[in-house]
Amino acid sequence: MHLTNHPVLGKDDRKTIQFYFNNKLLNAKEGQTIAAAIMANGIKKMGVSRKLQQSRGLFCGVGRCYSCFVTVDGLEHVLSCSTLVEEGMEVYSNLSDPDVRRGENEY
Amino acid sequence: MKKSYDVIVVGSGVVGSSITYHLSEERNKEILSIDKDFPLSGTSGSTQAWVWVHNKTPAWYGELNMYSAELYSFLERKIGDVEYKRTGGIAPFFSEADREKALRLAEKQAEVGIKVEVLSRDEVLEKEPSLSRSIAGATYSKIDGNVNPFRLIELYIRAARKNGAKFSFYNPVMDITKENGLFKVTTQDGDYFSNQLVLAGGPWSKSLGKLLGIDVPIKQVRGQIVVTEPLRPFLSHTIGGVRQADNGEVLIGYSKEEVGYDLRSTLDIVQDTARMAIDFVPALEKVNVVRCFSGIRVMPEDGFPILGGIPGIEKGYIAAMHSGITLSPLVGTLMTELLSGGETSIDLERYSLNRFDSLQSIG
Amino acid sequence: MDKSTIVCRCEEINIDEIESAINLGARTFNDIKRLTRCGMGPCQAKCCMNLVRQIISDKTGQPLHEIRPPRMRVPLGVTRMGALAGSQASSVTSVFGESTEEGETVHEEKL
Amino acid sequence: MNTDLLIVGGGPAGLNAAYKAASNGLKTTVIDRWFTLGGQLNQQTQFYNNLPQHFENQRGYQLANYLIDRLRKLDVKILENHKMIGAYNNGSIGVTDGKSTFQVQAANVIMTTGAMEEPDIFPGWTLPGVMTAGAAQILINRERVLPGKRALILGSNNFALEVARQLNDCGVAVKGIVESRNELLSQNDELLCEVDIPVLLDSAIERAIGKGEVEKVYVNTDGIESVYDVDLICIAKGMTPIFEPFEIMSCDLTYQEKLGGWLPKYDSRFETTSPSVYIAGNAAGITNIGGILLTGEIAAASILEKSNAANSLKIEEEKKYLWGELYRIESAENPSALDARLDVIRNFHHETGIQLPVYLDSVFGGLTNG
Repeated sequence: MHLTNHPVLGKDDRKTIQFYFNNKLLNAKEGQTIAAAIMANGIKKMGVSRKLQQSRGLFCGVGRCYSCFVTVDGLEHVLSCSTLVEEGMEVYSNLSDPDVRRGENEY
Repeated sequence: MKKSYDVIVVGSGVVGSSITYHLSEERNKEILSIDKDFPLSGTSGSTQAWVWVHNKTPAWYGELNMYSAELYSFLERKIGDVEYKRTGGIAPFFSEADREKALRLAEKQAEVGIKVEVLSRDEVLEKEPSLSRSIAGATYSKIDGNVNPFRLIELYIRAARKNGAKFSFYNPVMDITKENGLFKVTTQDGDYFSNQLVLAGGPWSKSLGKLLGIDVPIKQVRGQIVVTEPLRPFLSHTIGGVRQADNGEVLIGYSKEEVGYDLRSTLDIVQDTARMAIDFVPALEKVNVVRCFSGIRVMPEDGFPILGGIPGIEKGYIAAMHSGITLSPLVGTLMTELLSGGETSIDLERYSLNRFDSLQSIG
Repeated sequence: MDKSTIVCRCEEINIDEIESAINLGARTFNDIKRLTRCGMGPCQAKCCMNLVRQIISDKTGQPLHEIRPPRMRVPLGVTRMGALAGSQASSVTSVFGESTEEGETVHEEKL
Repeated sequence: MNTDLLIVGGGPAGLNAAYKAASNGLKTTVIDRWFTLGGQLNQQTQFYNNLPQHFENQRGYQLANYLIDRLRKLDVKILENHKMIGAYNNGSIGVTDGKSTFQVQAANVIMTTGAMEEPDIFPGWTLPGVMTAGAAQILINRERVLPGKRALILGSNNFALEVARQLNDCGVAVKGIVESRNELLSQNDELLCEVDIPVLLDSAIERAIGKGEVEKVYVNTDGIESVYDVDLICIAKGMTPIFEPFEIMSCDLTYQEKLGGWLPKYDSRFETTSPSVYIAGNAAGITNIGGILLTGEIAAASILEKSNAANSLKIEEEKKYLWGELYRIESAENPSALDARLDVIRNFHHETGIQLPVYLDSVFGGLTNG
């Protein structure tokens, strides 16, 4: 949910823009990150993990944990917490990691 | 832990653990392998792990590699699945001038039975469609492949342990002397004694040699490798400089630097490697690089393995080489034959430490 | 805690797998990393570094100040290959070419 | 690219250092990996009432704006969206803007890489809806997005309580602060006055479950299990210095639990073991905002001193003042961290045999006597 009236910062007067998440048109505020814009629409899951196919979303918020990968305008594995959302951007969940990993050691 | 052994193998990397395993197969010797760290913490754990034969020259050296590669499937039946895959090897070239060299290579290797084909651009692209259209051609051989070095060393050690061999890790060797005809190996954890001794210290062979008063003419050569995020399987061959691992990661590396035991990755090399990656496989431009690592490769001064008895030191042996992953099955076998007093299946004279003019006692 | 609890988010390595590596003889983060892939994913151990150090300490009794973090790798943070490469051309014309000069030994395998 | 001084990290430590250096004539470049300067200060809405004397007390984000505006008036090269990714053979730093990578050659570098939050784990901690307290704070105060409706906070340090209070004030129902010990870690419990935020001592999160995101959390309090219907868990276990860029620059590390764990060694000028590589802010040990600002300024002053860019007597006077302020603020707010910091510095000087400056006698003496 967008926090339109912040107790300290007051009203949010940023411009509203629109982007697509999994083909659905959503609202965002200019200057928001992709992760924040997705979460403002009540969605927490950004993708699934590679090996166990478990749900993943924003965790550290500062681009260090790499849990919030999404696909942006065709480019895979973009960090949604550290990339700004843009008008008309096409964002997809990170669901298509190759399932080639074994539980075993490799490099 | 027991103090006295028939054989002590110093070093538990791919060479040391293979020798320990092959010695243990006969179950007639008590064997101890000592490592200053944990296996895979050095050279054997920082490799692209090719089992690579086809353009190793001269032909007699290619032949050594070929025999060893041939042993892999046999080895897997004994120690288990080391994820050895004979993917075939492709070494691309970018100019027509190189085609002449390629044809000469194929001719030479044929003399010892290594089949090398010289492919046209279209033939290469048919085998490996992701390669750049700007290549001119490639040499190709079915014999090349790769292995999972982590599984390989783990299984050498497991199998050796099962046969009764002992291992001591995180235990640096500080001194080696001879007392009453026995080797006394002084380690951080105390003294161990043995009748026979094998130095398999990889990049540390020089300093181990010094303990025995001999010069081991090897250099330490750093290779930096760039690793991508896991990608869908799209490269099916082992390509000169580039390969895709089982888990989807692509490993790219070509660099060689003599900088001592310095494991840093430098952007000079990393960037150049990234450029090479894109030159070879243009689709790699858009993928994420997750990490780079450096390995210190062992490079005998003339490039060829040092294998056999240590001149002047009775019952002392050495095995130090580049390409330890490819050569380990054969080297383990040959060293076992040698230590057991038998004749070796391949004459090791050519690989003796004796061949270096510079060899001199520094003791 | 439940031993199946994930420690390394990237490679999805759990407590049990890390403890097994310690049982095999591993004592440092780097050794656990090689045995399990823990810390080898995109975050490069930034999240699990101290969790794993704590497990090593609990399991072996080594004090935390003696357990070093894993070796940190370049690039610091996931980077596109194209961004690393920039627009310059590679200095490598052909791996093949350098390896078959007459008389020169070939060291193709990156051991 | 060439510069006298490269500052890696445009948070409060870096911004304050850059101002000090550039206002004394050093050609200064600031790089920051984010698209805005200010670092983690941008989402701090709490009021700071104990800043160094030469700053006006204000809220965190206001201070960030002040530091940024002040710096933009000077001739400083500012590169947002630029990330240090490694180093070259010649020691210069590699920086990428996401499109290409280039070298920055600098006579001196101050790395203010800050700190990262430590995770605390429990089954289900990887589910969406479980995040660091810092991430939740970014969402409400920077992004203006509510991360959930009902929350649990895991941990009870100062930051945990700040974020719990800020979430509450933004309309999130904070159902509990879960602490494994039998008392709150923070002394600042007035933050919980006048609000309905239960404190669950002797408690641990047993597991979190949910389909695609957190829906239910099982909390064990002294052997008794309770279920919470929450959709947000904020982990506030503490912070640890970000040291990996220093490791790339071949700086030696040391361990100080009270400063957050492993961190680079540094001396009284905040120079690391790698010559001309300086450190400041939370990277030099987890501290408060006063410590972050002051260490940045001391590092910059030390570089001015070394480069003869300013009158040395004047610089010494300034450093005396800055150290006095650092001592005043840290000894009041976090004496054990100050103690550990002085240990790091003392050890470094002991190792190199270089005497501590005389003007620090009172600081180091003050500690031994106190």
